[in-house]
Amino acid sequence: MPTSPLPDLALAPLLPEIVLLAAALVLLVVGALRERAQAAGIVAPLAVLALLVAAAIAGVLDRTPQTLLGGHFRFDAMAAFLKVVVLVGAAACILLGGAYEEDERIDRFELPLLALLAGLGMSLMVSAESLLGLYMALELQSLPLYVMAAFHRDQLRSTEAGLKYFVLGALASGMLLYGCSLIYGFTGTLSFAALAQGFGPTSPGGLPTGAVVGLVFVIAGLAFKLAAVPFHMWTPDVYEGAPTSVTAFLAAAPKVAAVGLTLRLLMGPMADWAGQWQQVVALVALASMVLGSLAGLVQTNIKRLMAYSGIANVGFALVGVAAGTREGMEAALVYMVIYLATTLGAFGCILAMRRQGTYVERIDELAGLSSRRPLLAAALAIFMFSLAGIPPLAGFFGKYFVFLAAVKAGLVWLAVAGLLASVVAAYYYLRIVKLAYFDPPAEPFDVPAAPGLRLVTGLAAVAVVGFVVLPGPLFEAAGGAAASLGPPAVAAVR
Amino acid sequence: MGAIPLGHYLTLAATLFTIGVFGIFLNRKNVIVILMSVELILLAVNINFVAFSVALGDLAGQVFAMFILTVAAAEAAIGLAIVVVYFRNRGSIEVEDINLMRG
Amino acid sequence: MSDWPLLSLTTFLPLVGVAFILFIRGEPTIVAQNARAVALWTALATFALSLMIWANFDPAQGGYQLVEQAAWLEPLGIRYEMGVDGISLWLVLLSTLLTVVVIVGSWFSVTERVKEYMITFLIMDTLMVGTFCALDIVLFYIFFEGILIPMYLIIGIWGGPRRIYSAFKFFLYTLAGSVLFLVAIIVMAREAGTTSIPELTRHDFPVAMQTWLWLALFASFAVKVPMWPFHTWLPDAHVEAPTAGSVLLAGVLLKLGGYGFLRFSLPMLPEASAYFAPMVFALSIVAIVYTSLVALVQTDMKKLIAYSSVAHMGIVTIGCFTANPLGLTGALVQMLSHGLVSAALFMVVGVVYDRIHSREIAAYGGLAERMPVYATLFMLFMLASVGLPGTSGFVGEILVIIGIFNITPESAAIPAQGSWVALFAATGMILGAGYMLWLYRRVIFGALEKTRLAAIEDLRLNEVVAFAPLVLLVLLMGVYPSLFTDPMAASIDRVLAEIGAAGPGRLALQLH
Amino acid sequence: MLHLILVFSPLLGAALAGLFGRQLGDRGAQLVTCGLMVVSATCSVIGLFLYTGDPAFKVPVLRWIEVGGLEVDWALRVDTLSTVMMFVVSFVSCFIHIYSIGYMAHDASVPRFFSYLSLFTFMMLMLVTSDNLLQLYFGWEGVGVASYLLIGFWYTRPTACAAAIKAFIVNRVGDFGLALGVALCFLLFDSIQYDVIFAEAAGHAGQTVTVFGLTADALTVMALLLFIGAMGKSAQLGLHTWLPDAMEGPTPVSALIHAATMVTAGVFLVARFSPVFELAPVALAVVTVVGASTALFAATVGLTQFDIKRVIAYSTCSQLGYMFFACGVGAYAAGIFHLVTHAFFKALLFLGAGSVIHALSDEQDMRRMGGLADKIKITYAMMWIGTLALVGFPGTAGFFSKDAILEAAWASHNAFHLYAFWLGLLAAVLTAFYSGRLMFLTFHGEPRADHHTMEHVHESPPVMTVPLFVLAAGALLAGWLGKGMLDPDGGWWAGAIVTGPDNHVMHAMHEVPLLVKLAPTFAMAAGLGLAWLFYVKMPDLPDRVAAAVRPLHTFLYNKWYFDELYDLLFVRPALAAGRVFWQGGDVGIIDRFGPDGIARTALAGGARTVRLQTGYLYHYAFAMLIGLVLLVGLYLFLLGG
Amino acid sequence: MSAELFLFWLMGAVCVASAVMVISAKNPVHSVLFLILCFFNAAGLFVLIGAEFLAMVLVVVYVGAVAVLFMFVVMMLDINFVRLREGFIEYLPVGALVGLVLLAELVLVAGTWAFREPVATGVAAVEAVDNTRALGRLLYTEHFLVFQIAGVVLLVAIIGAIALTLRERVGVKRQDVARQVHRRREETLVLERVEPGKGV
Repeated sequence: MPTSPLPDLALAPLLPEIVLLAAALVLLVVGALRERAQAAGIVAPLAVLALLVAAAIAGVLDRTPQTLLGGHFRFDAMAAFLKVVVLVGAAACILLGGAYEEDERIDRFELPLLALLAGLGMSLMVSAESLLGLYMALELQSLPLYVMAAFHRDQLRSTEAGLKYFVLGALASGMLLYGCSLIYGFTGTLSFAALAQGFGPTSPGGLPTGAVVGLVFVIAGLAFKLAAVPFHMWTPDVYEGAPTSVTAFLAAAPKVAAVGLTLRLLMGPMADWAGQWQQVVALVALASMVLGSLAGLVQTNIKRLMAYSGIANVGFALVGVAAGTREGMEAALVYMVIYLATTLGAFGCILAMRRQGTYVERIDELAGLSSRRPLLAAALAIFMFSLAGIPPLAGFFGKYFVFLAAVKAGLVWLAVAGLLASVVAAYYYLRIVKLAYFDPPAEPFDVPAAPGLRLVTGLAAVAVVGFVVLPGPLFEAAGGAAASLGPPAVAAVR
Repeated sequence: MGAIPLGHYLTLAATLFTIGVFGIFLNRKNVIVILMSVELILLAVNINFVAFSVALGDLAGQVFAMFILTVAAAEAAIGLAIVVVYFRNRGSIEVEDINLMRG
Repeated sequence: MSDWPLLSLTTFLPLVGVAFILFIRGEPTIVAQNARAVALWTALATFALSLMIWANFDPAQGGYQLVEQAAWLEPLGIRYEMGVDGISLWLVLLSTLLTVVVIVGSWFSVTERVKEYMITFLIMDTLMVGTFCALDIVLFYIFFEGILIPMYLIIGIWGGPRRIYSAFKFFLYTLAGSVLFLVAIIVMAREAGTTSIPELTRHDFPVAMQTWLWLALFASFAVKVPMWPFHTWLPDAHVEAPTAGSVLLAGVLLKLGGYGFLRFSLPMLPEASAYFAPMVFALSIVAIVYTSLVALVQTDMKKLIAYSSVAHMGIVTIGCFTANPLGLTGALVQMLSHGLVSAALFMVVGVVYDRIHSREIAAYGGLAERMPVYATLFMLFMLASVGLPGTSGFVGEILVIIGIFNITPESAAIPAQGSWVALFAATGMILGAGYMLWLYRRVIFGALEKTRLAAIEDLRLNEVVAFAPLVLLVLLMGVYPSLFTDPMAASIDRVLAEIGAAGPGRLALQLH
Repeated sequence: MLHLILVFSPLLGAALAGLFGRQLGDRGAQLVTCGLMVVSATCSVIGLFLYTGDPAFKVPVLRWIEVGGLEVDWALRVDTLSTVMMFVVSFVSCFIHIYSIGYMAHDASVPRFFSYLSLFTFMMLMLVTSDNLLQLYFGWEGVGVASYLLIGFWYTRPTACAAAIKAFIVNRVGDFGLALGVALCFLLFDSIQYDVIFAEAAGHAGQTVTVFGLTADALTVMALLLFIGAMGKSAQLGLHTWLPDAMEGPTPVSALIHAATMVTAGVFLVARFSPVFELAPVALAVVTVVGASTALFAATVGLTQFDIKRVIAYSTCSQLGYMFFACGVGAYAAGIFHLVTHAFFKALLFLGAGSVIHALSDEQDMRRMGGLADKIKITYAMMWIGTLALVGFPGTAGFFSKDAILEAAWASHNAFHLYAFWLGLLAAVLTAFYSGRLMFLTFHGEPRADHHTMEHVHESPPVMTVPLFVLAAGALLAGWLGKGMLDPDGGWWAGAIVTGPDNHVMHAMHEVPLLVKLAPTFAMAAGLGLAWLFYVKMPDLPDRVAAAVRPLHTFLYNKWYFDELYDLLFVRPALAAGRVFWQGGDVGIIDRFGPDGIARTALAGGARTVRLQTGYLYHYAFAMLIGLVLLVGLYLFLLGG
Repeated sequence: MSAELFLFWLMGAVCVASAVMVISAKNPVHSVLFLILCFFNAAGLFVLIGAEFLAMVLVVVYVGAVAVLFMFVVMMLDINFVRLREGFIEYLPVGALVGLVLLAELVLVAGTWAFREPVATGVAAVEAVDNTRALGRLLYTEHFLVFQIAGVVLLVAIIGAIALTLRERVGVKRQDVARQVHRRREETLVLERVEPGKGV
C-alpha cells in the first residue's frame, strides 16, 4: 500500500465528512449570494439539515473497522457512535441559537456555516487515527470556535472572550504539538496503528520516556479542549463572554468530540500503557471535579456557572477515562452523551429566558421563574437535578457508570472524592432550582421562544427524564463503540 | 546532518519553546506579542519535527511540520482578526486591559 | 390477579395520575379542584392496589414474593427486579396510606400551586413504594435518592420562613450520606458481580471489606434515620416543611434508614454489623437521651415532635441491631407505629397551624374548650407516642427493650451489654412522657385566654377523615399486633438466618 | 363469660360515654356508665361467691403478641387473689360512680368524667386479672393514664395540670423499672406468662445473671425491678410525691384511684409475685424497709398538713407502707387483707371529705372549717366510722388488718422485721393523732369559715350519702368477713398466694406476746387522746408546740423537701441539659462544625478558587504552564518514568 | 568544531537571542522584526539539517505572509511603546523558576533519545529523490486527507477573518451583485401619472 501512488479511493466511510464539506461549500456560496438579512435564515436550517444527514449516514454506515487514506482516518463503531452524537449535538445547537442570534443581531450566515465546519472538524476528530490527523482535525474544530466566540464583534465581552480563547487555545495546541513531536521522535511514527503495533506490551524496552512525556503534553493539549483543570482557565470567561448560543455550542458537542479523541489516543495505541498515563488523567479528573464544584458555588452569572459545571462534568467523564479499561471508556462515552443532552437542555432554558428583550444571565434574575413560566422552570429543574446526578434522571446513570468503572479499576479514592465533589456541586444546581421555584416572582418573562428552541429543549428534557425507562440502547451503543477500539488485531478477531 | 547531534536541535527547540511560553505569561505589553510568542512555540515544534524526521530518516515529521506551518498561518489570520475587532471595541490591546470577565 | 405485575402497577400508578393532572387546564380554582380530585382518586387506587399486595401475600413464606423481573440495564447487569417480603410489605402499605391521608388532610389548607403540589405528592408515592419494592440495589438507590427531589421541592415551595435553609440542609446532608452508599453499592457490585439484593445477601463479603462497606452504608442510613449526631437536618426540615411534607418525612422517609439497616447492613454485612453494633447502640442511646432532653426545652411544636422522632428512631436502630426476632420485630413495629403516630402528630400540629399560623407552643393554650375532638385525637396520638400499652407505640418499644435486654455477654452474637442499652432506652419512656405531656398541657390544657384562639374551630370533615385511619390503625396495632407481626415473622427469621449464616462464631474469630 | 362481662362492661360504658357523650347528655352518660358498673359490680360479687378458693383458671380473649418465643395473649386470670381484687375494684368503683352523680352534678363535662372513671375501672380490672406481665403492664399504664386524665380533669387549673403530669411521670419512673423487670423475666423464663413463671420460679432460685455490669441473684434483681414499678404506682417513699398533688382531681377520683384501687396495685403486684419474692429474701428486705419507712414518713407529714384531702392522701401513703411491709415480712395475705379493708374505709373517708368540701362550697383548708358536726350529721357520723377504722379501733375493719400486720412484723424472720414493727407502731400513734386532728379540726370547735359559707352548709343528697352508708358498712364489717384471709395455712387463697417452705409467719403471727397484740390498740388510744388534747382541750397547744420545734415542723410541713430536692436533682438538670444540648450541642457544635461548617468552608473554598480566575490572560497561561510542568514533573520524578 | 557545528551554534544563538528580543522588545515593530530574524535563522538551521523545502516554506510563509501580516496589524492598530507595568518584575522570579523547570524537563527528556528503527510505514526511500520531491509525493498520496483538511482550515480562516472584520459601512455606496440580480421592476420603477400643470 505505501507504494501505491494513488490514494485508496474506497471513500464510503468518509461520506459524512464529504456531505458536510460539500454542504459547507454550497452554503458558503448561497450565503454570499443572498442578501444579508435573509442569508442566515436559509443557511441555518440547511446547515442543520446537512448535519443531520451526515449523522444519519454515519449511523447507517458499515461499522467494520477500517483505516483509510494513509492511516489518518478510521471508521469504526466508535467513530459512528460519536459522529452521530456530535453532529446531532451540533445541529441542535444551531437550532437553539436561531432566535437568540436574531435578537442579538448576530444572525449572519457565517455563524451556522462556521458551526457546520466545526462539525466537520469534530467528525474528523472522532475518526482520527494518527497524530497528524488528530492535530488537523482539532484545529479545524478549534478555529471556527475562536471566531464564533468573538462573533458578537461589537461587544467587548464577546471579543475579549474570543481573544482569550484564541490565545490560550494557541498555547494549548503548541503544547499538544510539542507532545506530538516528542512522541513522533521517540517512537518514529505518527500512526496510532503503528504505535499500537510497535509498542504493544510485548515490545522490548517499553514506551520510551520521551514518548510518555510527549503523551503528557498531548493530554495537556486535549485537556484544554475539554476544559479540564488546570487547563480550564479560559472556560468561565469565554462562556460568559461568547454569545450564549455559541456558549451552548462550545459546551456541548466539542467536548464530546474531545473526549472521543482522548479515548482514541489513550485507549487505542496507548491502551497498554494505561499505567503510565492513568495517574495523570486521574489527577486532572480529580482537580476538575473539585475545582468545578467549588468555584461554581459563588457564581452569579448562569453562563459562568455552566462553565464550572462543565469543568466538573468533564472531571467526571475523565474518571471513566482514568479507569483505563474498556468499561471506563464506555462509561465516559455514556457520560458525555448524557452530559450533552443535559447541557443542551440547560442552555435551551437559558436561551429561553428573556425579560423585556434582554436575555437573563444573572442567576438572581431567575427568581420566580416557575410561576411565570412553569414548563420552562420544570425543564430547568430537571436539567439541574440531572447535572447534580440525582436519580432517576439521566445524570445519575452517567455518574454511576463512571464510578463503577473507576472502582473496578481500583480507583476507589477517586470515586469517593468525585462523589463528594458532586455533593458540593449539587448546591449550586439546587440554588438555581431554589431561585426558580422558591423565590417570589419578579418581573414577568417574555413570551416563549422560537419553535426550534422549544423543540430541542423539550426533547432534551424528555430524554433526560425518560432515560431511566429505556437506558439499554445507549449503553449498548456505547459498549459497541468501546469494543471497536483497540489494536487492529483485536478488532480483526471480532 | 551528520556532524550536529540531534540533542542540539532538541535543546534549541526546548529553549525556543520555553521562550515562547515565557512570552505568553510574562508579557505585560500587547496581545500581538503574545501571538508572536505562539509563533515561536510553533517554530520550536517545527524544529523538533524536522530534527526527528531527519534523525529517523522518516519524512512524516517534515510533512507534519508543513501542516503546522499551514495551520499557523490560518491561526495567525484568525488571531489577528480577533485582535483587530477587540481593538475596535476596547481601543487598546494591552494585556492588562483584557480582564473584563473574571471570577 | 396474582400473575399481574402487582408491585409495578402499585408503584407506577401514581404517575398515571400525574399525567392526568399535567393536562388539566382552565380556571385556577377549577384546576385546583380537579387536581385534588385526581390526586385523591389516584392515591386511593394505589392504596387499594397495595391492599391487593397484602391479600396476595403469603405470610408463611420468608422469601420475596410477587417477584417481577425484567431486562432493564443489561450492559450493567442491572435488572428491573421487584418483590416484597414481610419487612417491606407493611412499609409499602404505610406509604400508600399516608399519601391518601396527606392528600385528604391538605384538601383545603393548600391553596397555592395545587397542581404542582399534587403532582409532587403522587411522585413521592411512586418513589416511596418503589424504594420498598426494589429488589435490585441500584434500583433501590434510584428510588431512594429520587425522593430527595420532590421532598426538596415540597419543603422549599410550600415550607415555612426558613424553608430554604432547611431544604438545602435536608438535600445536601442526605445526599452526602447517600453518595457514600453509592460507592458501597459499586464496590459490592464489583465484589459480588451482581446488584440483585437476594444474591448480594448470599454473597460472603471479606470481613476487612465489610468494615468499609458497612461504614459507607451507615453514613447513608444514619443520616436518613437519623442517628445522633447526624440528626440536625431533621428538626429544621420538619419544622419548615408543610404539614404534608412533615408527615411523609416522618412517616416514611425516616423509615428508609431503618429499612436500609434491615435490608442491607445486617444481612449483607453480618460480621461488620456485629462489630459495629455496640457503636450503634451507643449512638442510639445518646440519641434517645440527648434528643429527649432537647425536646424538653423546645418552644416550637414541630421541632419538639421532630426531636421526639429522633429519639423514637433510636429505638428502631437499637432493635435492628439486636439481631434477635424480638428486637427486629420490635424495630419494624416501631417503624410502622412511628410512621402512623408521628405522621398524625404532625398533622395535629398542622391543624392548628392552618388556623392560627403559628407553631409556637406559647401561642396556644386551652384548646380543649373549643376543640374537644381535636383534643381527644391529640391525646390519643400523644399517648401512642409515649408508648402507652394498647397503642401501637407500646408494642414496638417493649419488644425492642425485651429484645435488647436479652443480649447478654454470654450470648456472643453481639458483643454488648444489652441490659445497659435497655436501661437507657427505657429512660426514653420517662423523658418522652415528660415532653409530650408538657406539650399537650401547654397547648390543649389551661384556660383559653388568647384572643386569637377565641374563634378557633374544631376539626373539619376532611381532617377527621384524614385522621380516622390513623386512629384505627394505632389502636389496632396496639391491641392486635399479631395482624401485623405474623406476616413479618417468616421474613425476619430469614433475615436472622442470613445474619446467622455468616455466623457469629466466625465473627468472634475474626474480629477479636 | 361472667368475667368478660365484669371486665368489659366498664370499657363499654367508657366508650359510650366518651364517644357519644354529646348525644347521650349528662343524664344518659351517667345512666349508661353507672348501669354498666352495677352490672360489673354484681358480677364481681357473684364471682366472689363462686370462685373464692377455686384453683386458678384462664379466660382467653384475644391473641396479642407472638414474636420469637414471646407469646402473650389477652386473657383473664381468675384465682382467689384476682377475684378479691375484682370485687374490691368493681364494688367500690360502682359506688363511687353513684356518688359522683351527685358530686359532679354541676360540672360542665359530666360524660367525660364518667367516661374516664369507667375507663379507669376497666384498666384496673385488666390489671388485676392479668394473666401475664405484659397485660399487667397494660393495665398498669392504663390506670396511670386514667389517673392522669382524672387528676387533670379540671384542665383549666394550672395546678391540676401540673399534678396530672407529675403523677404520670413519676409513675413512669416506676413503670420503667417494671418494663425492665418484664424484660429480665423473659430473659430468665423465656416467657412472661404467670403460670410459667410461678411454676419455674423455684428452678431458678440461686441462679445468677449479669445485668448492668453486676452479677447478682436473678430472681432478686427481677423482684426488685418489679418492686420499683410497685413503688411508683403505690407512692412509696421516693416515688410518693405525686400522690398528695393528685388531690387536685375531683374527690371521687381521689377516693377511687388514690385510695381504694390504683395505688394498691403495687401491693397486688408484690402479692401476685409472691412465688418470686419468696425466693428473693434480699428483695423482701428491701420491700420491708421501704414499706415501713413510708408508713412513718407519710404519717409525719400528715401531722402538719391543712388540706383535708392531703391529710387523707398522706394517710393513704402511710397505709400503703403498712401493706408493703406486711408483704415484705412474708404476710402477703395480711397485706391484701389490709388492702381490702383500707379500700372501704379510705374511700369512705375521701367521700366523706368530699361531702364536707361539697357542703363548704369547695373549701378544702381545715383552718377554715370547724364546727360542722351539727350541720352535716350523716357525713360526720360516716367520717367517724372511717376514722375509727383507719386508726384501728377494735372491732372495725382496720383493727383486724392492722393488728395482723404488726403481729406479722413482730413474728417474721425478715432481717428488718423489728424495724418494721417499731416504725409501724409509731406510725399507728401518728395515724391516730392526725386522724383525730382531722376530725376535730373539721367538725369540732368554732366554725372558722366565713359567715356566708356557713349559711350554705347543707347535707349532701342521698345519691351521695347512700354510697357512704355502703362503704361505712364495709369499713365496719370487712374485718369480720375477711378474717378468713389470714388463714395460717393459706388454704383460703387456694394457691393464689404462695409462701415459701421456710416462711411460717402466718402461723407465727398468731403466737406473738400479748403485749404485741395490744400494742396497736394502745397506740391508737394514745394518738387519739393526744389529738383530743391538742385540738379540743387546748386549741392553742399546736401552735406552741410547732413554735417550739420550728425547724422540725417546717421540715415536715414542707414534706421533707422531696419536691424541692427532685426539682434540684432531676428537673432543673434535665432542662439545663436540654438547653445545653440544643444550643450548645446541636447548634453550637454539630451544626457549626458539621453541615453549616462544611458549607461555609466550601463556600470560602469556592471564593478562594475564583480568586485564581483573575481575568488576566497571563495568569491563565501561567496556570496552564504550571499544570503542565507539574504533570511532567510528576511523571518524571515521582512515578519514576 | 566543524563548520556545520559552528553554523549551528551561530544560527542557534541568533535564533534564541532574537526570540528573546521578540518578547522583550518595547516596540512591537521591533518584535516583529526580531521574529523575522528568528525565522530566517531557523530556516538556516533547516537547510543545515537537510530539510531545504521546509526552510523555503518557512521563509515564504512566515516571513512573507505571517510576519508581514503581523507588521500590518501592528501598524494599523498604531500601538507603540507600551510602558512596562510594575507586575512584571514581581512575577519574574516565579515565572523564571517555572520556565527553567520546564526547560530542564524538556532537555532531560531530549537526552533520553535513542535511535530505533521507525516502526511506521512511512516512506523510507529518501535517498532516491530530493527532499522536495519526496515531500510532494507524500503530500498527495499518504497525506491526501490531511492536505484536504488543511485546505478547509485555510477556508475557515478566510471565512472567520472576513466575518469578524468586514464591515458594511453605512453611507458608502457599494455594488451589491445579489441585489442587482434580484431587483424587480416594481421595486425600482414607479410610474406616476403626473397631471399636467400640477407638478409632481
